Amino acid sequence: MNALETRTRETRQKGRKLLAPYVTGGITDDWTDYLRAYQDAGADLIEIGLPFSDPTLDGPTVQQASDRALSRGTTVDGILADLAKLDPAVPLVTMTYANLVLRNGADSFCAALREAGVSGLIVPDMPVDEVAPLSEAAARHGIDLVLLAAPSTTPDRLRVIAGHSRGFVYAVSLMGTTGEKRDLPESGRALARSLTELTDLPVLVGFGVSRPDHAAEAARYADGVIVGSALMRKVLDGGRAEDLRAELADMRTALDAIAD
Amino acid sequence: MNALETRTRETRQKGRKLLAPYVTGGITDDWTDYLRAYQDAGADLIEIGLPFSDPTLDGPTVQQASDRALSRGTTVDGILADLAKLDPAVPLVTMTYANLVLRNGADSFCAALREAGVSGLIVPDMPVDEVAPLSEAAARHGIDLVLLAAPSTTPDRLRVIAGHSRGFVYAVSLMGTTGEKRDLPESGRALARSLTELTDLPVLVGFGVSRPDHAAEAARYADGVIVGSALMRKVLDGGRAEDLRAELADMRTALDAIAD
Amino acid sequence: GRFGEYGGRFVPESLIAACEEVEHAFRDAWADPLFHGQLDRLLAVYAGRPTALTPAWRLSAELGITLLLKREDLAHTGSHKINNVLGQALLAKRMGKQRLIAETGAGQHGVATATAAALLGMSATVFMGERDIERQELNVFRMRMLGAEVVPVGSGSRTLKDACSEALRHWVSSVEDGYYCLGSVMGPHPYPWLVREFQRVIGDEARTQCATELRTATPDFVVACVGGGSNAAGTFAGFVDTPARLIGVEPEGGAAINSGLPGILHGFRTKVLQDEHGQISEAHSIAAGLDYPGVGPEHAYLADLGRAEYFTVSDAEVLDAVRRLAKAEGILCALESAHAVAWVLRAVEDGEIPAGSTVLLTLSGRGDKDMHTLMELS
Amino acid sequence: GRFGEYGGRFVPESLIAACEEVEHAFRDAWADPLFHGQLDRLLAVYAGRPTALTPAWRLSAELGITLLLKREDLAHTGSHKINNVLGQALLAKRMGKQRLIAETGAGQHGVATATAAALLGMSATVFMGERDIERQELNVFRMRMLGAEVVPVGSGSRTLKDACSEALRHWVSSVEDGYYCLGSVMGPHPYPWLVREFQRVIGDEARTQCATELRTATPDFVVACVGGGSNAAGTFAGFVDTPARLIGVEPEGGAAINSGLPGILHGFRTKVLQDEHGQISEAHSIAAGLDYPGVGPEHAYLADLGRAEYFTVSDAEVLDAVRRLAKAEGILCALESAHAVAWVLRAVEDGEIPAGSTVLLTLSGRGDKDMHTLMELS
Repeated sequence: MNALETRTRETRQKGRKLLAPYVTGGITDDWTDYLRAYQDAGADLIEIGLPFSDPTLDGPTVQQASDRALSRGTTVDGILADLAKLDPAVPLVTMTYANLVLRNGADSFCAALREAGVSGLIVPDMPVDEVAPLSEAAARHGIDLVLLAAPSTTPDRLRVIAGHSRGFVYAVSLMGTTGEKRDLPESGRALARSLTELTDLPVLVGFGVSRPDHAAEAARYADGVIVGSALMRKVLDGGRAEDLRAELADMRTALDAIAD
Repeated sequence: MNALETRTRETRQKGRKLLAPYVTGGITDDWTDYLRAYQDAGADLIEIGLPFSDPTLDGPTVQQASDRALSRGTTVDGILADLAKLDPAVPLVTMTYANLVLRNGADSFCAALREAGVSGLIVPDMPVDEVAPLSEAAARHGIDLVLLAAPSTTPDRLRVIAGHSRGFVYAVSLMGTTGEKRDLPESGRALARSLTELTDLPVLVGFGVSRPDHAAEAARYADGVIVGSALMRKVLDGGRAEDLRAELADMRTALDAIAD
Repeated sequence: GRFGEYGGRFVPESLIAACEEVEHAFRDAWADPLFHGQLDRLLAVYAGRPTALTPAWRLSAELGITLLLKREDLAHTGSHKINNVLGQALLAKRMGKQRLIAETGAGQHGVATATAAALLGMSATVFMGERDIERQELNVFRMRMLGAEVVPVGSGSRTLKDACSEALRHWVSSVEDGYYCLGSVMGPHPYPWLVREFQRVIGDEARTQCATELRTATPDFVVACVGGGSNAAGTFAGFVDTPARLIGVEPEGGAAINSGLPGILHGFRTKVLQDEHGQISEAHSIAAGLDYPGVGPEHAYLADLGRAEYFTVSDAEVLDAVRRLAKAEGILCALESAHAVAWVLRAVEDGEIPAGSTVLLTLSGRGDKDMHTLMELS
Repeated sequence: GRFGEYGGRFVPESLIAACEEVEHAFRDAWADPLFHGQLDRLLAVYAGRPTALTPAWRLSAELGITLLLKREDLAHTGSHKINNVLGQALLAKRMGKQRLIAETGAGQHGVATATAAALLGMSATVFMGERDIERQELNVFRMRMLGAEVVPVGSGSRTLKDACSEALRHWVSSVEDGYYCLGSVMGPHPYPWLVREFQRVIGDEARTQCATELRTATPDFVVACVGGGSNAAGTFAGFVDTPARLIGVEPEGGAAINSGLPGILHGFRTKVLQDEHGQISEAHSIAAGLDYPGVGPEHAYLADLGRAEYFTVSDAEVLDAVRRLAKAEGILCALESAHAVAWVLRAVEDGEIPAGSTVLLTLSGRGDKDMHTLMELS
């Protein structure tokens, strides 16, 4: 059991709901300030997007964030170098697309992650059927490869995904792309419950968790939430680290209220 | 034998070469002044174009003249009314296209010509094969229907054309449309000679007779010439009746020099 | 060449020999199996014949009839014009001519002529009114890409009828090496007959295709648009000996049969749009290919006989028909062809076509060329 | 679905079920004679198949080879795209889907999809980059005339690759009633296989036609342009078991096989144009339909195997090829198809194609859509 999964299981053990905020790496010069702010606000792990030119599973907000980061000259190496300078109190999980992972081979990619202090990896366009070589490389370097499950995933596949995922299982709450939503999608509930029955891995709900009450609602049937677009919208609109901290702190409060 | 043919035969008889200038009817308000000028310059007959919207055998000069006349509101009736007011010393021959001739029937068309004092008619898009009904109508009203022969006309057809033509035979000097030429086309010579062998009708050469020396040259192998575009070019360029008289007088002189 | 009182050869004497040369060459070629073999092969391997006969499934269901579309829009260059030019170009070649002369309005016949010339290694001179050149610059460019010379015609109304006149004038001066490749069932004899014969492949194919597609073997109605009328003439030729009602559809603003008077234009006697003085009027329709003040003489004759019937539709009906056919069948037809569709739509509505009828409709061409016109109107 | 190391199904988990649904439906349909019957009838009576095989007589004589052109330009909508969309639309209908989702670059696949949707009474949503919408407004208008919804894509480079991404995103959120009608031999399994099967009609027909046209029965060379590569895949499929050399021709500025590196884009592993960091590059070619940074996985595989060879030609060679084909054969082909022509012209010159060779070349589409581009360049 690697750093990420150790932390997610321990946190659940304590009766605390997991809060996993997202930031696109390299979105600003001092983007790692957002990481510190997330940590201060009570994040249990932080998801860092490695921007890709063609993010097919992301909605407009994260697309825009990726484009902005890339147009600033952001590279994977640069982001990892920034991360390596930190000494975060929470596990870091990178999220990116398959082409960037395989560009120089899965093994060297995972080695670089490890080097930078990253302990988890999410690759949304690499479903469980295609994941074997990457899984092995990740395991070799102590990286937990988190797999995603969707409302359309069949029970048989859910079992396989739950069996192969490490760190936690990412329950995609809806049939769609990332992005803020007015209401928390209902389709996440059944998915999270099915997963909980199949595995003792923590299950985190993502996609469309946009407000504290969404987080609270999702936390009733899952072990935690991933919050991406709602935060990145603020970043794109010029929000400073302090603003993001406050935003996330509200989520933390809502989650803690549930756990009580 | 009608007025036109009587005159053409008599003129030839006298050893005089026939000079037949052309004017587009209705080209100006006082277009009949050109007729008087032609007469004064020594024309033996005058050809008057009844303008048609689609003059397929005419080159740019006569097309332009037709368009200008039509855009002034010129009609066949108007032209004939103008002619009826004259008392010309030479035969008048109208030239127009089949659609105008047949619009109200060949008979009424020929009757109207006669009424206006016209004695000849040329319809270039009505070849001998199609001409029978018009021939009869023309004969009925004392109009000489002049037929055209071309360099491409076969000997058999030449015989038929010569046999059916009245007034004179119109020898088209070239394969082409009406219009000024730098040199008199050579193809007219053989045609005129063939016609002369086939008929005792006067043979007039037209198309491309643009200058006094052309006229003189054509008159060496034919009984006379028809001059159209060269005159109409001057009219379009604003030439007054007096200018046209002078122009034509030079032709007359050249012709008379030959006849001497 | 003569259809009742219509047709004939009203050309300057200078062109008589040339017309006779074409007539003799065509009679000779049309009786020669080798010529048919050459032409049939070109039509098949080059032009894409036979063209499909498409049941208009959804429109048929909506209208309560069986509507079959003869798809000339699928022929090479995008319309039935190719049938005629391939025939004439082969004929010209057989006559030893090196150059094709043609008139064009919207540019379809010009493009087809340029195409046939390129294919057979001949040169092409295409006359086109200056106004049409402005309106159809794309087709002008296509002709030039194909190696043809496009000659602007600045006389008269600077449209198709003037281009016809200019082509005739040019032919007079170049009968030696030039062959006049006329675009429709018009002009002096033998053209109306010759072009119909080259276009009868439409009707002959459709006849055979209907025999397999329809229980009744032949349709109750055979419908085609009529400008000069070559696609209609070719279609009708396949069905003239059946009980089918033959329907030609003219544009309201260019309806020579419905609004014209007998007259003579461009070498033949027919019904012509003209004023009280006998001056030729311009035709006005949304379909440039139908903007001709005359009509093929055989159509005038068939109308007098009553063997074919001619109706008119308005520009508005035509636009509606284009849109309905596009949405119902996925076919963007030419504005010309849409005249036939428009009539069917109206005739079903007013009972002229009874429910359950079978209708063959020739789609003479595709609509790509008309997209700019349609865009401007929408 | 997997071609050596290429292909696969690299899509979000949310799309796995949808891909599997398509795969199962296709396996079922493709084994069903009734489905083949439906499709074959549509291809014949609607799309105009078989398309002609035209001997390029004059060009062959000039080049000293026998050049045969497979005329996809004569198919309905003007290119081979119709073969694929009719197959997929019938499949979608069989699956109970009411709506087709598609991406388009130059607009050809979009128009074909809109056409199939209209024909079968379905709706169509077509994603198109904002830059392409500006460049191809005529095709946008055609799609709308056919009743399709065209959705502008403003992200990324606002061209085809972004339209592909957006179509995938949209499909995720509409798998219930939406069917993703992919335009080339790309995308997640089963698409590369399924599209090739729907396009193999090109190769199968050509194989039969070559057998009657050539003494050698099969050609020495089989040539087609490659962007995504569907017309090439369909053509090659008919000749893969013959000794013919299979040649794919890429644009110099969009040569995924010649200049790309293995990578994953839009759901499959293939050769992709990308920078040193793995970010996808834009392709740049005069032919909008070849402006895609990836290539069908089977082509990447055939290239690795050496069973097919892939060459590049420059924009200048392509323009020259368009003009030469137009003037020699009277065929205005699409800029895409002209890539194949350009390679043949060069390969004869440099001896790659020996004198006396027989060459089959697929003309994937007609050039009407490119006239504006050509006009601006001349």
